Amino acid sequence: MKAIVHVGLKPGVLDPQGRTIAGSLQNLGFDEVKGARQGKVIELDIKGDDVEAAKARVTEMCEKLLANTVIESYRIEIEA
Amino acid sequence: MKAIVHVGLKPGVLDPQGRTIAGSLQNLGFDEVKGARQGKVIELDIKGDDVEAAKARVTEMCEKLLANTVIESYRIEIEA
Amino acid sequence: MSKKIKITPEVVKEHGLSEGEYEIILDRLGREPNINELGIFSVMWSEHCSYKSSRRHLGKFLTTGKRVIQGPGENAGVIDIGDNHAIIFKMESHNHPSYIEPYQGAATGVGGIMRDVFTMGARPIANMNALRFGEPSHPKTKSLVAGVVAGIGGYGNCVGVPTVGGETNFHAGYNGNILVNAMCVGLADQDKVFYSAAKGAGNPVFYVGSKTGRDGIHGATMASAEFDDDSEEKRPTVQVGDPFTEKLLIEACMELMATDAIIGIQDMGAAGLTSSSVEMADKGGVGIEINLDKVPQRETEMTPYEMMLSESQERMLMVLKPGKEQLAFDIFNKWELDVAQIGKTTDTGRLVLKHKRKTVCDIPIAPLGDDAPNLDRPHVPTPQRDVLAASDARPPTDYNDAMLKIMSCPDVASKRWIWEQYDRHVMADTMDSSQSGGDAAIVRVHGTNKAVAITTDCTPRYCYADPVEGGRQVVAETYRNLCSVGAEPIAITDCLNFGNPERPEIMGQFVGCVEGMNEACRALDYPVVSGNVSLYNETNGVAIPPTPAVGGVGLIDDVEKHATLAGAKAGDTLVLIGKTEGWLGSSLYGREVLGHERPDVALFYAPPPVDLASEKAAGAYVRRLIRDRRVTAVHDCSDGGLAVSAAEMAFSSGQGTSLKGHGDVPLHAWLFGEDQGRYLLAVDENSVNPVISTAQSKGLEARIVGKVGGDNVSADGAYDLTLSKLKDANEGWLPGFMAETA
Amino acid sequence: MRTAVIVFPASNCDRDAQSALAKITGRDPIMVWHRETELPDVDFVVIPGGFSYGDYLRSGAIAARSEIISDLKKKVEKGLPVAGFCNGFQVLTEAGILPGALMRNKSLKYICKPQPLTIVNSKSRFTTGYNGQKDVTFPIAHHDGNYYADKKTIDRLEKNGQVVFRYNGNPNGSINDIAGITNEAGNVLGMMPHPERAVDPLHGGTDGIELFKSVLGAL
Ligand SMILES: Nc1ncnc2c1ncn2[C@@H]1O[C@H](COP(=O)(O)OP(=O)(O)O)[C@@H](O)[C@H]1O
Ligand SMILES: [Mg+2]
Repeated sequence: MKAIVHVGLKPGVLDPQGRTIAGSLQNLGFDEVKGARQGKVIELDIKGDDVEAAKARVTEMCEKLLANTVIESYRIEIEA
Repeated sequence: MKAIVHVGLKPGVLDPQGRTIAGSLQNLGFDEVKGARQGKVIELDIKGDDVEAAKARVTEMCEKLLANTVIESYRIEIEA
Repeated sequence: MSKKIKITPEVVKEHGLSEGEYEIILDRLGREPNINELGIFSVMWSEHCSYKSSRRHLGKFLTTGKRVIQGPGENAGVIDIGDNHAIIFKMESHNHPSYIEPYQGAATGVGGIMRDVFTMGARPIANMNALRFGEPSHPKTKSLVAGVVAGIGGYGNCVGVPTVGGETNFHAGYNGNILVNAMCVGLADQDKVFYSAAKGAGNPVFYVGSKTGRDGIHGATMASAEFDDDSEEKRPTVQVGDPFTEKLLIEACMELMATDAIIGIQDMGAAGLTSSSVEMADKGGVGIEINLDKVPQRETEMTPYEMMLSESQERMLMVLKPGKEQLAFDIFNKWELDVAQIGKTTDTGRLVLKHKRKTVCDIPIAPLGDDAPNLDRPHVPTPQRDVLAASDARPPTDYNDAMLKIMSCPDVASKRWIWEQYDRHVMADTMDSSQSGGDAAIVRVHGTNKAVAITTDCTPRYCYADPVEGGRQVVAETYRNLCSVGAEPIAITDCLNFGNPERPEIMGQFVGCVEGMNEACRALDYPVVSGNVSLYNETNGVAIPPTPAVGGVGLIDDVEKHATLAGAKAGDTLVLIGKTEGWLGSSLYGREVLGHERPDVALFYAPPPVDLASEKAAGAYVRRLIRDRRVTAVHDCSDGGLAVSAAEMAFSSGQGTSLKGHGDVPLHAWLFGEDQGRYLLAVDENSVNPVISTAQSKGLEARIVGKVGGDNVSADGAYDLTLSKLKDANEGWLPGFMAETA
Repeated sequence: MRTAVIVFPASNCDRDAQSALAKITGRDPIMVWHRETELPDVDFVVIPGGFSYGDYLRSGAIAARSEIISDLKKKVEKGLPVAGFCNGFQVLTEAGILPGALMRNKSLKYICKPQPLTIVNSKSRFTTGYNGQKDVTFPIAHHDGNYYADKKTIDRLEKNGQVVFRYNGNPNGSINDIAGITNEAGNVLGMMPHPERAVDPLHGGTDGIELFKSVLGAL
């Protein structure tokens, strides 16, 4: 099974990377860019085939390690 | 409009971050984890509403800046 | 938000204001404050901004001296190092944020202290960090270490300022409340030092740097309130640091400072726009009017309350000379930073805020400072501890084991794992850093032959056992560390970390430490020029050990003439300056080998006394020896005594050391006793006699205690270990700990 | 001898490079701000280390897209000697002037220490001055120094003698312990270690001096 975890900064948290990327795209002539945010995706290969169980476990992984819940939020997708 | 750019390492390129994440998860007792890969997502706010045009421009952004095609591949989603 | 919130007693209480304090506000305003005004009073009168528990005690410090240009009261202290050069420095805590989010908490701590320094016109040239973590076995310790260290490196490395040294302790007393103290040292021209006073009415007020978001609102009050287990759940928004913007801000400010445009400048630290605008106006004796619609904002719909209390990072406030507006716009635009003229100074003495064409705050500025509470909190002294006679402390059953244990205990073990994550060399002037295990870092004044030496120290277990003696010792140890590298000690900064001052025994620790520190400063002619107080460092009623961290700065006139530990050569004689009685009370030997601090034992003895007069004489003598190139290596004796000192000299020089000659002092006490005021010197054979006789002629004790050379670290009749085995034990602990899986 | 250092926002080893070049040539290098469109007429260009644009997105990525780099590319083709240290190496790979990429260190940690290196190619125009000396120590200080290129590229680099420096004790996971490479023509050097921090006995040693003397002397 594959679990895809999307981790992004919570709304309102400063995203210096996103801001710098947007600025750089504008400098390169992409004037249509109004803003950018950067997040990460972690793709996990997981043994087993119980989607619900996997979801619960991956949630635990997010809380324990994958996301820094003080400033980040996460979203999990499971691909069976 | 929103463009979501997924950037990941090409297959075959060693991913030190992914490997460490998998190792740490296993150490934390998540034995079901067989492997992990880390990629990034860049979300762009874009002026205009022509999806096709946007796709072409965002592709150009990827080639010019957002991805390093020596090691990375990318995928673009446009949300109108 | 502004009008609708009713100011109930609950709202007042939530803002951390007492009934009495609120009465004063009502009196000074002659009416009820609105929520913005209440918020402003609340942060200005918080412990963090007003120093209400500590102010009267700090006022006793020696703060002047022949090299002091600016003492406490500005963003950082300024000292004169000659040739129109000034060194500007300060230390500050970021304890609570680092416990909640170690990476960002530590990173923004580094960013904040650098702003305090460059806001005064100094280019930061060195950073230091003093860290205290819980015991290694505590489940949070490892991730806190990893996060804090990565955060300090992540910020400092990116800005391109070398992190040249620091200290790291582990103790159960910090399990629920780690300490992250960061120090920054900057270099300026004396005629280009900038202050925060906003003198003169009608001058433009400029905002530069990052946009304002809703970051860390109430951060200042958070840093002033005790933790409970809930704080982790509440998860106040921690700020994210942006070192890239900080770097641009430094360069842009330096560029503007090279012109004559600036009247006053201040970074926006705790309590952001509020404290910066109020302090600048207050110092300048003017009023200030701000149009909040002009404040660059990252979020939509921000209220005046949020804008005034936001602690978004990487922002500065400045008052310019009229007519210089365009110049400022041009420079900050060039560096792609946000810049806005948000208001002007006035002659009303009031802080007036406009938002969407309405006046949302109109209060007199003077009471914010003048009427800030200045408490005389009850304090009781720490009870005197018994003195532990050397003969009452047992020798180790096995000296080799004892030595290995001490050299690998968390406080003594090498911190390489930490400092290898810091860029120590950027800017081309680091002459010595953590890398050599030296007593103080040495950073050259760019383009000259002069250098500054920098150290941070504190021995919390001494301060716990006896705050006054501990306070003396902290200052004396920094003095000694500076002398050890050949620097003339000039001045200190401090970061006073304590528990809840509302408890008389904690307040007693604070008062005691300050008293001891002050005594040492006066005796050593070594003033305090800046500092920071961090109180309420406790969790569930358990306070941290009293931790008055001190950062000392000294001057080396000729950088060719400095000493390190590394210079010891085979065949050198080891000479010990200072008197050895074998003081084992509050020693590492007591803690690590005899288990004194174990909860079931809980024995606390008086710490070693500091003789300030001989401290001064010994320091002067050692400096002279270094200047005259009479010594090849110098190391002071601190934690773990002579044995640890000699071992560390061996590690750094790659030469074995052997100790011998304990005389009347019991062997174990001679080796591990922590008598103060001592220096271990490696001296070329031909210089031994003059070095000893001159010392004696100055009334200093000086004895031959051993030799340099060979492959072993040994002490006659005690331990004998190969250098490599001992070094592995010393180097191995931290990486081993960090690699262990949970 | 005229030299230049290209400065990007947060190129923070610009002063390191400036001091080293001034010391070796006896003349201050020209500091070129990234917004300039043309390089001055100089004999040697250094792209310094640091964290251009905060290392945001990827180290060196944003700097590599600046106009001054377009001009640099043209002059590189004409044979201008260029060296990129640390972030400068990252910029050169991101700009496609040198092959491969620099990824996060295998330990995921930033690492700063004196690093022993082996000079693999003593005949490059950056190493002739070492007169066959093989071992040198330069400071390293980086987070993203893990050199990667596909197998074909690596084979080609090795075959052409483009691998100039190898780590003696791999600190970051680089393929084949590669620490520094040149382009095919040999006029562009990229390396993670900092020779510019090894030109002063009181600072980081003096092993870097010959590197500068080699490239400047060959002119
Ligand atoms: N957090 C840290 N950051 C940088 N260097 C550190 C840190 N902790 C310890 N060190 C370095 O390790 C060495 C030994 O530290 P310490 O035992 O506290 O020295 P001393 O007792 O002589 O002041 C010093 O060179 C110091 O700078
Ligand atoms: Mg010391």
